[in-house]
Amino acid sequence: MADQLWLWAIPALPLAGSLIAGLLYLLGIERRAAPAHGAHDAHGQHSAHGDSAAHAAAHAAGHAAAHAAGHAPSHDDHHDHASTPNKGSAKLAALVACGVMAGALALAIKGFFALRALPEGSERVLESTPWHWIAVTGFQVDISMVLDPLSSALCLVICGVGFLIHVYSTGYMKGDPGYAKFFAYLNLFVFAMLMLVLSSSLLGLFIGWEGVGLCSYLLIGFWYAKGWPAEAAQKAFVMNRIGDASFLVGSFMLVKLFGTLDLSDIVNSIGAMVRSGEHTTELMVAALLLFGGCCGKSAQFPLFTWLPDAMAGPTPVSALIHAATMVTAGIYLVVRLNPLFAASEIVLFVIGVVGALTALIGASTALVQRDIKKVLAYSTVSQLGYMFLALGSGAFAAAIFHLITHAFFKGLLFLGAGSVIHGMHHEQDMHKMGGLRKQMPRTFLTFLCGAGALSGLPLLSGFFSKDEILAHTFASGGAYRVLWAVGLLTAAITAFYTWRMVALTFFGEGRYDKKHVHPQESPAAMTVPLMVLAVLSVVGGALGLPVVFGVAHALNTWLEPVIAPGRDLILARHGGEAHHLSHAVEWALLGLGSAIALFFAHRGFHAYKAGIERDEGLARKRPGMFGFLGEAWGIDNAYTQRIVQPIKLIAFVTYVVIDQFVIDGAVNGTAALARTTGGGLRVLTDGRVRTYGIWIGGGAALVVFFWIWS
Amino acid sequence: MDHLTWLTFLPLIGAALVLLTPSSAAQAQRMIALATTLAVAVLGVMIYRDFDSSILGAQQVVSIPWFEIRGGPAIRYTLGIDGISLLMVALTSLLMPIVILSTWGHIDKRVKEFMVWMLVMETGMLGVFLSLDLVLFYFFWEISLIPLYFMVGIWGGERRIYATIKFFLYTLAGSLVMLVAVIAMLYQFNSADIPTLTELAAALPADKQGWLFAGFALAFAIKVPVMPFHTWLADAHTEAPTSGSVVLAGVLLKMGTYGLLRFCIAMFPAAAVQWAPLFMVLGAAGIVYGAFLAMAQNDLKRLVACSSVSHLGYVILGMFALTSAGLQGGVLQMVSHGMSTGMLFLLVGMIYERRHTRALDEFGGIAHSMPLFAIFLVIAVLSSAALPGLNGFVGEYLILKGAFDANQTLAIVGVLGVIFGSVYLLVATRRVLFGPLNKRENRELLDLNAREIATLAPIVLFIVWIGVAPTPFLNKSQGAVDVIVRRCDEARALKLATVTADPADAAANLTTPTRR
Amino acid sequence: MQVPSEHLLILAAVLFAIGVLGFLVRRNVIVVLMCVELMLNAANLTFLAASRQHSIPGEPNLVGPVFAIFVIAIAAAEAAVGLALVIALFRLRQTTESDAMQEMEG
Amino acid sequence: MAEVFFYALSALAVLFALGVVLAKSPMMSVLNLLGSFFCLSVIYLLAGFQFMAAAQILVYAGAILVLFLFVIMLLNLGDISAHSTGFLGALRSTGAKIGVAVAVAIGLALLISVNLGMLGLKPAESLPDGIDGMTGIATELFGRYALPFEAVSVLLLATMVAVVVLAKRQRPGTDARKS
Repeated sequence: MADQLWLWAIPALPLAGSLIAGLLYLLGIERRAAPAHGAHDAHGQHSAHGDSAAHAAAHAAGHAAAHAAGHAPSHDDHHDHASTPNKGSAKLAALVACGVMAGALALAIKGFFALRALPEGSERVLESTPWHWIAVTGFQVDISMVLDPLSSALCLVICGVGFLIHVYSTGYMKGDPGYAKFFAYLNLFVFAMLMLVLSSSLLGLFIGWEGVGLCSYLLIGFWYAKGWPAEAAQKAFVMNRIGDASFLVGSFMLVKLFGTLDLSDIVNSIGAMVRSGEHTTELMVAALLLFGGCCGKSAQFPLFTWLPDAMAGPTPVSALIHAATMVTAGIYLVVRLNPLFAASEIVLFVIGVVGALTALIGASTALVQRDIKKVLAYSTVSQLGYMFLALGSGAFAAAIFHLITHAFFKGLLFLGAGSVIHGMHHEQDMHKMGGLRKQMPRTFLTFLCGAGALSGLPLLSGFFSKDEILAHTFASGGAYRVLWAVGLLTAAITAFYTWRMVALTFFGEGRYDKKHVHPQESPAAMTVPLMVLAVLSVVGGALGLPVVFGVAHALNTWLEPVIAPGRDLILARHGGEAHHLSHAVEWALLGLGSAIALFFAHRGFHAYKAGIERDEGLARKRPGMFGFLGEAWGIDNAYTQRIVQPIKLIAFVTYVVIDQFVIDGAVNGTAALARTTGGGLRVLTDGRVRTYGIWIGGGAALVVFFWIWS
Repeated sequence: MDHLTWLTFLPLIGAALVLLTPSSAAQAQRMIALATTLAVAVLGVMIYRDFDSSILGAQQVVSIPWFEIRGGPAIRYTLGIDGISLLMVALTSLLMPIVILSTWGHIDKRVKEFMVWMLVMETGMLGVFLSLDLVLFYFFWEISLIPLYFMVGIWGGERRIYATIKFFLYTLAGSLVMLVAVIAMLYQFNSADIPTLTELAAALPADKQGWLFAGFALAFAIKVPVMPFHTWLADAHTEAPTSGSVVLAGVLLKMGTYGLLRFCIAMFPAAAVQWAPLFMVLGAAGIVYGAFLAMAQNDLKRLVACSSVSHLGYVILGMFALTSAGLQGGVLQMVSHGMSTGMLFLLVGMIYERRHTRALDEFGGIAHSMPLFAIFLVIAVLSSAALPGLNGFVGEYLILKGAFDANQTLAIVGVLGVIFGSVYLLVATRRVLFGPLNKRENRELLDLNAREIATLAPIVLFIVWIGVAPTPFLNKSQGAVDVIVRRCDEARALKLATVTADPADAAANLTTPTRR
Repeated sequence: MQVPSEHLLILAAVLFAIGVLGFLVRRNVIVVLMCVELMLNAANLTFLAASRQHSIPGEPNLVGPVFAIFVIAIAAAEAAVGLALVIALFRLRQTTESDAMQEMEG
Repeated sequence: MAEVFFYALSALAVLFALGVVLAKSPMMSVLNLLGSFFCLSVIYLLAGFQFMAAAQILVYAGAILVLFLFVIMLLNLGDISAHSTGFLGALRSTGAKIGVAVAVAIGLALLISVNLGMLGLKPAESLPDGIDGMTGIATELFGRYALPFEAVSVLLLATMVAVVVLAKRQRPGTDARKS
């Protein structure tokens, strides 16, 4: 395994791009700096002698700029493209950002072919020179970039979809005052995501893990001036942190068990540990703790509530971070450490249950949303649940398959929604859309492809990946059959809400204010990425055609070296027998899936083709249920009431009662005691010199007498 | 003269120069102080460069007879540097020019006195970290206490007198207890040389170490401050001028943790092993408690002060885990905390100079009028919240990892602090920077000027540097920490041996913590 | 002179006691200062007596006289400062009574 | 002969000292103090301290007492006026009575300690007559005690400055506390 230094270039390119774009942003902003000398308005004497005229001028200019700035916050949402043209530096930043993405994509492709060039069956791994990050006696963290089939696949997705979204953003963000900043963040995100998938060490992975969280924070809060995006960003970060805390404890357990955080070392030594029968509980706890981290990052029950709020960010961000890449980090982690999770049946089942439950909650909530991005957000939660369902049933390759197809079609749907929102002057409420297929034909057609894939219409990419998951779950038997039924129900709901969304957005009468809103097709920078993604959404299923089709499952074969350890553990537990479904059953499942998808897609489309009456009727007839579903089963409110409020109360009590009253009370009480004693003794010191003299003299006499006496 | 003596007393020379200037020449006084601290920084960097990590004990030692106590030991002027003090000295000497530069903005009365106190304080702090003689150490320890008293008392905020007296009495109480312990040490062992004392004291049985340990520990615990003794900190920070807060958080508090490490743990390993659970509990409690306090604050500066309590809880938790990772993490966290909290105080000061308020609800949307300020604040907050890749993470991870090996429950409590830490920091950030810019005063805020950028940029450099490549820093202190860990392991083995009376067990215990 | 040193010391003790008496009883600050001088003189006498005790013929012990010289010098300084204070006090209060200075009451 | 002189001078010195304390007028106190110092000076001479005797006259009588006199004259306190409370007048307060008791106690304590023979003094016959030759004093002062000597000189300088600052009359229109 030769040193492949160039692997470092894959994450380094976006990082460099981010730094350059950030620098360009800093150069581009109109700053009103305080006078360099002395303190500011508090004491004018500094500026008074010397540059008072200049100071006054600066102040006046400050006023003018302040007015401009005062408008800006309310402005950037409905920005007028013509009135705020991007500066040259901002355009350059966008160019740099897209350029480094193209470079990273090229390197990812190079890496893919370099891996393919290695003989099949051997360990297909490329590793770079390590970076000795942390080293203390007894504990060392070396990080190198490792390209193996799994990370290569994800690299391609990240760089590919990432590149498309960068291009799309050049159109979508046009005219925004933070144009260059946006690209700096976006590039930084790609850097962190690549660190996450390429890192050889769990702690290196954690750099990326928290790094993507940070970028998510920054990008959700990109339009911070509106207030709620900043709150959503904060919520996302904190909920991720809850998961990360669990992740950290898991990593401590792994260090304790294996003495290292190197991922491949851990994977290689789990098998022996499981066979020896030692540390079974510790392994299980470590796996569950890491899964806790995944719940935060991948928005699984009970930590999923940040993701819908995260839609406050710009739409390309939702597409890239909150659909295609970051939220799938949890799936990546589980597959990366698959033997750890596969070592315990309980862990797998917990993952499966959480996945299925999340899928159901997400899908059912998406049913009644009015905001197009919220529909897609809950849909993402639900689809991520599917992926965890796959992991829970031991179908690691299927999870990655769905991850990839989902990246295509959900990225496409988000970008399409973004195109709609862009064309509708930042209207997101589907009740105020309708009939847009005529005005936005390209967006409409590509959106259809994405919707078809999401709802699992036969032969589109989502159909195959979802079907594979359901088939695996079915095949696992036992309690997994219940999970399979939940998955099937979710598939039905998914088809329904997807086509409800399509119908509400593109069909029926236009329900918007036609005098002021003139929907129009988006520029090419936005529609071309849509088309590319549409093609991928349609044909992406070719990566993993079912066995019954008689062709090899390309992705399975490719990922074989990575997923073999975990699969072998599961097989060993079942006495070496894999759950094989007969061809007949497989065909039946495929047929069932197609039928359900088609039927419910039809129902959803027809119910809403005409308009929004059905929503209104439902809200009137079943307000309780409508509200329950609309608020994601009331989980978010429960958190606010049961967790956030009590913590605020505890903090207040800690400060006022314990700190101020008890501890400081004791301190001040001591002081008061001293003061009282002193007050009593002050009679002795009347301020007369003679009195003090008497004290001194008397004391001296006493000392001498004592000396004589002894 | 040798480097260490120059380093320690150069600030005093600067102070004398400042004293020679006329009172009205404020700018000259500032420049002299800045030049002095810069010279000290250069000297500090030279000493850092010359440091040989392969030597375990003190190096570059200078020792001159000072005076003798009849019937007691000879007191010598002994300075020396080892890996732990090296990092502290580097932190001090690099932070001081920044602090001086920051005073341009908020010290405009009695500049001369302020600069003199600052420089005297630098001598005191450097002396504390460099002394290898117990009496000299105590001398510098008290020297460094006085300047802050005046800084808060003269240049402080509204309740400065209350804060000053509280601060002074608290630390003085601790110092006096320590004095008793110092005197006891001098007569018990008839030596004032710290390395000698370390050897002698470590050989005492656990019960005899206990009282001496307690005497030192109380003084240092107040200085750190460990949880129940923390109330002076918030008041002192709130009332102190910005530069005072930066020095207090950046360096002075580290004297407490440094003392705990150098005296309590290294000198009395048996007592440390015995009392470690208590201190770990206090550390973990401090983490969560400080975080809750910070959540309840509306005053931005007080919030940062409370976060200090939380962060120093990590240091205590890690150090008293008595493992290599925990101790190394603790040492690095001392440096990191100096950087990140120092930077937060600087930023709070900058915005206070502009708005003359620190109440969180007075702000909002400032990122729009002060974009550069926003960037720096976010960096400082992320560093404080221990984002991987920035300095705070390395220390915190090592601390928690070390603590996890020693006590899983407390480590998990410490991890909870990671969550709470992000809550109060992000909430404060949001309330200051984000949201609508709906106050007129905030709209007219001016962004950072070149001088302010110059004060912040070096800190950012180190925040990233330590975060990305901590190993060179860790290597410096590794030798000194290894010695301490070995002592503690021996003490633990001895304790086990006496409890179980089975030497085989003890030997097994001795080998486990050093396993890779 | 064949006087035993005890007698010198007794003289010093008596003078000192008289100084203390004046110091504790008199209110006039100037007189109080004079009484301090008296006490210092008594102390000087003690120093000299001690010096005399520790000398043997041909080998004088000079520590006593040297310290007495220091005492005289410092006494001069003390008197100067004390009197300056008296002047300042007199300007402020038009009196030299020590009871006029009672602001330092605890 | 010398012994008789000594005892006579001792008695005189004590009387003069009492005079300092008892005199109502500060002027009389100064003059009594002068007498006491003269007596002591001669006693020094008798005990073998020629240099100290000279210093006593020159510095104490010559410099310090003149300073006292000067101040008394300057403040015009020479006459017996309301400015001064005499010994008996002061004795009326309880504090002063306690003061007398304390002074007596101190005196007794000192006398007892001398008379108990705790000091173990050598008999007078073996003591030298001349002790503080100029050469010896100079050697000591500029040799072993050079540093304290310099410190005293600094002290005197500081005293000079302090006295000037304290006794300086404020120019009208300036506030002492702000300068």
